[in-house]
Amino acid sequence: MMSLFAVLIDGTIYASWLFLVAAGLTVIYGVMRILNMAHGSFYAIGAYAAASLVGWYFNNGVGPVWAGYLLMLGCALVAGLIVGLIIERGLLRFMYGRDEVLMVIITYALLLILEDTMKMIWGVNPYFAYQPYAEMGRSALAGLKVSNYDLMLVGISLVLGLGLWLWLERTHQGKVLRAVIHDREVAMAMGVNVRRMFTLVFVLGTMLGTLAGALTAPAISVVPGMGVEVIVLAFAVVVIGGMGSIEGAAVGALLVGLSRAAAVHYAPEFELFVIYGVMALVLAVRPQGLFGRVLARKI
Amino acid sequence: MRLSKTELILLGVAVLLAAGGVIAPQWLVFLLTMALAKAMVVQGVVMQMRAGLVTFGQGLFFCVGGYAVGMSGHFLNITDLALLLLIGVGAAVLLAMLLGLLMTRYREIFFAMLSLAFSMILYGVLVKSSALGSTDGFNVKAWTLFGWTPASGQAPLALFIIIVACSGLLAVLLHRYSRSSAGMMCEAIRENEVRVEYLGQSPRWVLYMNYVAAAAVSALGGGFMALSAGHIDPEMAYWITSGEFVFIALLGGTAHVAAPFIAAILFAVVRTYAIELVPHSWQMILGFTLLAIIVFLPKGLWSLFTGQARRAKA
Amino acid sequence: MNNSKKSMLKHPLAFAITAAGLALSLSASVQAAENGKFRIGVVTFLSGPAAGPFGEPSANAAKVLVEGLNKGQLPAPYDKIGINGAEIEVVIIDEAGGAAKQVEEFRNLVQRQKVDAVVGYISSGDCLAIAPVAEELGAMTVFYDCGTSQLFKEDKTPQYVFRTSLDAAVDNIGAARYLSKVRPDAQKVAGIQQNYAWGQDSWSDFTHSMEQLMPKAKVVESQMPKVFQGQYGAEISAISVKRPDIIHSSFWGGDMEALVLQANARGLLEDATAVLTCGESAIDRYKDQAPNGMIIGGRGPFGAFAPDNALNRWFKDQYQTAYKTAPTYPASKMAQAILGLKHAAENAKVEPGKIPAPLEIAKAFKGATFESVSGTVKMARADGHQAMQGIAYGEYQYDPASKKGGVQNVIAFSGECVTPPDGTTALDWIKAGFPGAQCN
Amino acid sequence: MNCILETQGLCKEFGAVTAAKDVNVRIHKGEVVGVIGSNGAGKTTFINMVTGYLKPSRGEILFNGQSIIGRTPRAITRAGMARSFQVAQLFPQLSVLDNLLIAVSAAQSPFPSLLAPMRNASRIAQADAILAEFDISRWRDTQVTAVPQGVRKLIDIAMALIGDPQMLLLDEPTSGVSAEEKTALMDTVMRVVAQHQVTVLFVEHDMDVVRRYVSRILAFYSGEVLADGAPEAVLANARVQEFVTGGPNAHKRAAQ
Repeated sequence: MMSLFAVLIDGTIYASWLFLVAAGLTVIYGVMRILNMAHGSFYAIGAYAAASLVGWYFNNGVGPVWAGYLLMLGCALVAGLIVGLIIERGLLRFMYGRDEVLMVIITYALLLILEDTMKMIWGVNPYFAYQPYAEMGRSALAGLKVSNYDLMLVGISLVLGLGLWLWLERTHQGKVLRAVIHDREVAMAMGVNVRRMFTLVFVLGTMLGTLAGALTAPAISVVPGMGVEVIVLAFAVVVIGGMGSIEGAAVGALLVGLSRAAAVHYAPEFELFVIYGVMALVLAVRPQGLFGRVLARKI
Repeated sequence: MRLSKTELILLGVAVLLAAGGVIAPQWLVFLLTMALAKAMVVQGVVMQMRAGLVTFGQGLFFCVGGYAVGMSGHFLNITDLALLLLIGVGAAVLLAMLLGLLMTRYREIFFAMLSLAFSMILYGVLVKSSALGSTDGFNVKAWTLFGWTPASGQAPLALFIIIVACSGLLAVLLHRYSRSSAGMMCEAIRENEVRVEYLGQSPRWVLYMNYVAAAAVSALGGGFMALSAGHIDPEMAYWITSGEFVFIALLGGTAHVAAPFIAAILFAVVRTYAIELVPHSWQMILGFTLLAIIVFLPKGLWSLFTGQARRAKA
Repeated sequence: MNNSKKSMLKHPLAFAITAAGLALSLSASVQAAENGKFRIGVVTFLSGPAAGPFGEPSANAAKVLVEGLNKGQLPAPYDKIGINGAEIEVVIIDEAGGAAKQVEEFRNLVQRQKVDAVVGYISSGDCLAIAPVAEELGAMTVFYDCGTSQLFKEDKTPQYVFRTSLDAAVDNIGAARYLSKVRPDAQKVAGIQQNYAWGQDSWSDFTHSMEQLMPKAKVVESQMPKVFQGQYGAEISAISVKRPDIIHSSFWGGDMEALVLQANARGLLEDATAVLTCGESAIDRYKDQAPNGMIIGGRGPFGAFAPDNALNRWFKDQYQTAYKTAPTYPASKMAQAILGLKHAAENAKVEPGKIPAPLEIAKAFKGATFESVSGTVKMARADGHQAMQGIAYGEYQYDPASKKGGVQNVIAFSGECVTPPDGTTALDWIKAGFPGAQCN
Repeated sequence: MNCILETQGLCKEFGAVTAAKDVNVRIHKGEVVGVIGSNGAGKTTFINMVTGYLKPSRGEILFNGQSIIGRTPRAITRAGMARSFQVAQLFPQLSVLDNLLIAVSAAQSPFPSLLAPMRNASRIAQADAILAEFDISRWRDTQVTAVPQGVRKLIDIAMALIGDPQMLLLDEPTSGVSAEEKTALMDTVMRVVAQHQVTVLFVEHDMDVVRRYVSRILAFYSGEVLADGAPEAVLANARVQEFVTGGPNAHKRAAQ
């Protein structure tokens, strides 16, 4: 009973983290049809930016604790804004209209470049910025000790997911975006500035990636290569949910999170396969993912 | 069998290369052996690229080929090179025949992702197998050929000559394949799958054959890699390894059967010097090279030779 | 399309061959000059997650040490300039990319760069793959960190391959012995390991040792998350609900630091004592995020466990000056490997200033006893090719005033106490109840 | 029995939209049937169902007396029913000759050879022959992307004809072609088709074109067959004039 409860809690926490990581990936794919391999690097950049700045802030006792949290979020968003703009304006906009798979390879090249760029900026030594994680303390939920920071992640993830969904479904800009998703040519003909939409969405996706990294940074040690580890996981979540779908990413994250937690508690030896197993299973039954749409070709 | 001019040139190059191996320094012989083994896997990637499918999981068959060779030596005490390679290819073909039933249902990004998933599942299984050394892998036993055991120190050169011979033969076969009905049908599927269906041809059947053939070729590369490096580990199935194969495939382009070989050799040379000269940022160099190729030489290095780059721009 | 293009089109292969030939001749022409220096190829992780905790300290140690050696600044018996009077030149290579690539790079080092010796390798897979190649090429090779027990089981009659680091089984035998002294009444043991060869072997060695040394303790939970996962929420819960007294982990690098942070924040490390076999490598970074009393090891008498001798003082001092931080165990181990090499080369009985041949170095290295930053090292196992040293464990202690972490309650076990004798595998030796072990 | 294609109660719904409603059609051997109807009337859906691209919601399709429901397009093609497309479906990066050679090869065997070259003398002769028939031999070695729209439509039809089908469905053979070229193009198509003795059903918007070649007209409106019969009778039908042709002279007014 206890472990079933623990599975639910652990699964939810892990799922909310997965959703944070996958949200940016799925937003970018949904609108721009770019499966961004460099998304993991955005995550790492966010983590590095937060860890180095927050670490400096607390180690030198610069200011109050709450400001440290703001600093953490702020620097992630700024890093995302800068990186997203540079990449979209400086590289991707020259590539639009190319084959989807070629775009994957372009972002793979980006990944290689960003990995070494990060190494140049931050070196290979681990960064530690545990204060935001440690400061929040812990709660006991039915005898299970849970970090408050992790619970906060669940909240942030919910708010972000809901916000994204509302933005897409309820605002004018969201409607325009959906028009772009539905039919790029028609949207363009209707006077939508698709290029500007692309810039907006790419920067937003990048910022989601860096935000996920920044929020994770306090709980881990930020090391080179962390982005590469994350990207395949995020892919799996997005593919399971249906590429380009926010609801899909949320459901995919929950599915993966809960199955993984269940495996950890009941059958640790299968933990390594759970994610790919779920992915292969979902794809075999629903090739387009749980919330993916099938686009029949007109002839 | 009558050979065309291109095929004669391909075989001629192979003979020259093998002869060159005798006078070349040993490290270069080894580097070329590894590059040719990789080139075979890249051939598998290119075969599928010609059909419009990009695989981020060709490492799967590379790994299966390598492990089948290693395990046959380790557990069955088979040392004969030809038999080992045959087992490796056979294992990959069996697996591909099974997976192909599922894989041929998918296109584009879904194919890429699913191929990646299968490759990562194998990686996971191998990491779990402590009998196979988990992530450490295990050493592959020394090989013999039809009863002949190469003397100590001779094995690398002998293996080089064998792999060059196999590459030459493979190049001729793949050259023929690319011009055969099946090969052209792959291009037709890439261009317009619906039309192929309406010509009375099953695209899935063509892709299935192509998938299995590509797996066989890649497994051969994996087998050679195991024999030349003398060691195998699950890294062979890791997605980064597969990404490297896609990289080399793009570097060479799909226009000619020789392109992957040249690209693989070039890649090996560039990388070994990049690692030596800029050990901290060789990945970045690879990344920029890849971008430059996509932007300036979308059809790969081969277009430099044929002038297609300019035609593509005009 | 003009004519010249058309003629190119006709013979693309000819051009391809020319280009390939050009590339090859270029690469062949670049050869290392024989410059009378003692060239050492140093291979360690410069990229990837192992670079920070292991690779960089190791590479830094090599640089500091070689600089000191070339200036003849080291205390005796290493006060001779360079190696045997010849200046040392270092070629550093990234260990990332898998064993097959490392075999290729190793051949490049030996045959193209003409190094006189190779010192390196953290990954056990790399060591296993390199050993037969080193023997085949007759290249003097010193493994400085990898811990696989398989190494000299595969390479049965080693000639050119030496290992100055300890078998990983030693870490876990040592950990069990330490526990049996400081926590003899512990009942419930849990483990969390990275799911790959290192973690799997460590856990097997540890649990079998515990069966022998603390038969009353029972394993209540074993977790094997993916390496570099970073998030251990579910694993920590799964261990928590079993309420263990001891948590053993062979985690290293960022994974270990993340585990300590997360487990500590969730109170797990207050209820149970963690035993981290690689814990020393982050001793400067835990600060107050690790509980006092957490048991840490340094994979031998290295880093914080290194003895206070002249050599170690010099090394710590130089390292601290150059890199503003104390050397952790990977750094000490790199220094030990290079010192061992120097010792052997200078005892190979060739004229001063001359570089001895690999076979001569190997003969002198075999069974040698040399001084190192970690005290005296005996090449006493695997027919004189494997170092035997003791191991030490201690409890982490944070000093809030100086904001520095240290170790307390250090207990050292002699090499004879924790090292299996030749001719038996570590696991068999453990299962047999450590026959012939001489403990202090 | 000379009925080659028969549909019985064919229905197709896409969600709430009805694209075919109780379509009953009998086509006889040797007929040239024109299908007319405004956009969205269900003409292409009809062809897509008959050729196996879409599965009907209900109903039966008989080809030469045999049900072909649930068969794949390739099986139906192999059974002898070929089609062309509204937008020419070619292999754009390949040459015109290679496009046709692929069609020849596909027609010969469902299991393409792995090593024998596709370009052999007999296949090339066959491809050249059909190119000559359509009078487009001069485009033989050009890449499809460089070929004008009208020629592409002809290649599209040529590829369908290469397998010697018994029946040919042409989906708007003149769409995308300028008004002046339409007649010339249709003349060519119908001349070749006549030589091959194929039953033809074609979808067309231009009533002049339809009137000129067909022996019978099917008029579709909102998924239903509004009228079926001799051209004059169908075009004179009041409902056809109201819903399809938009009055007796509508097409002429539109042209002006």
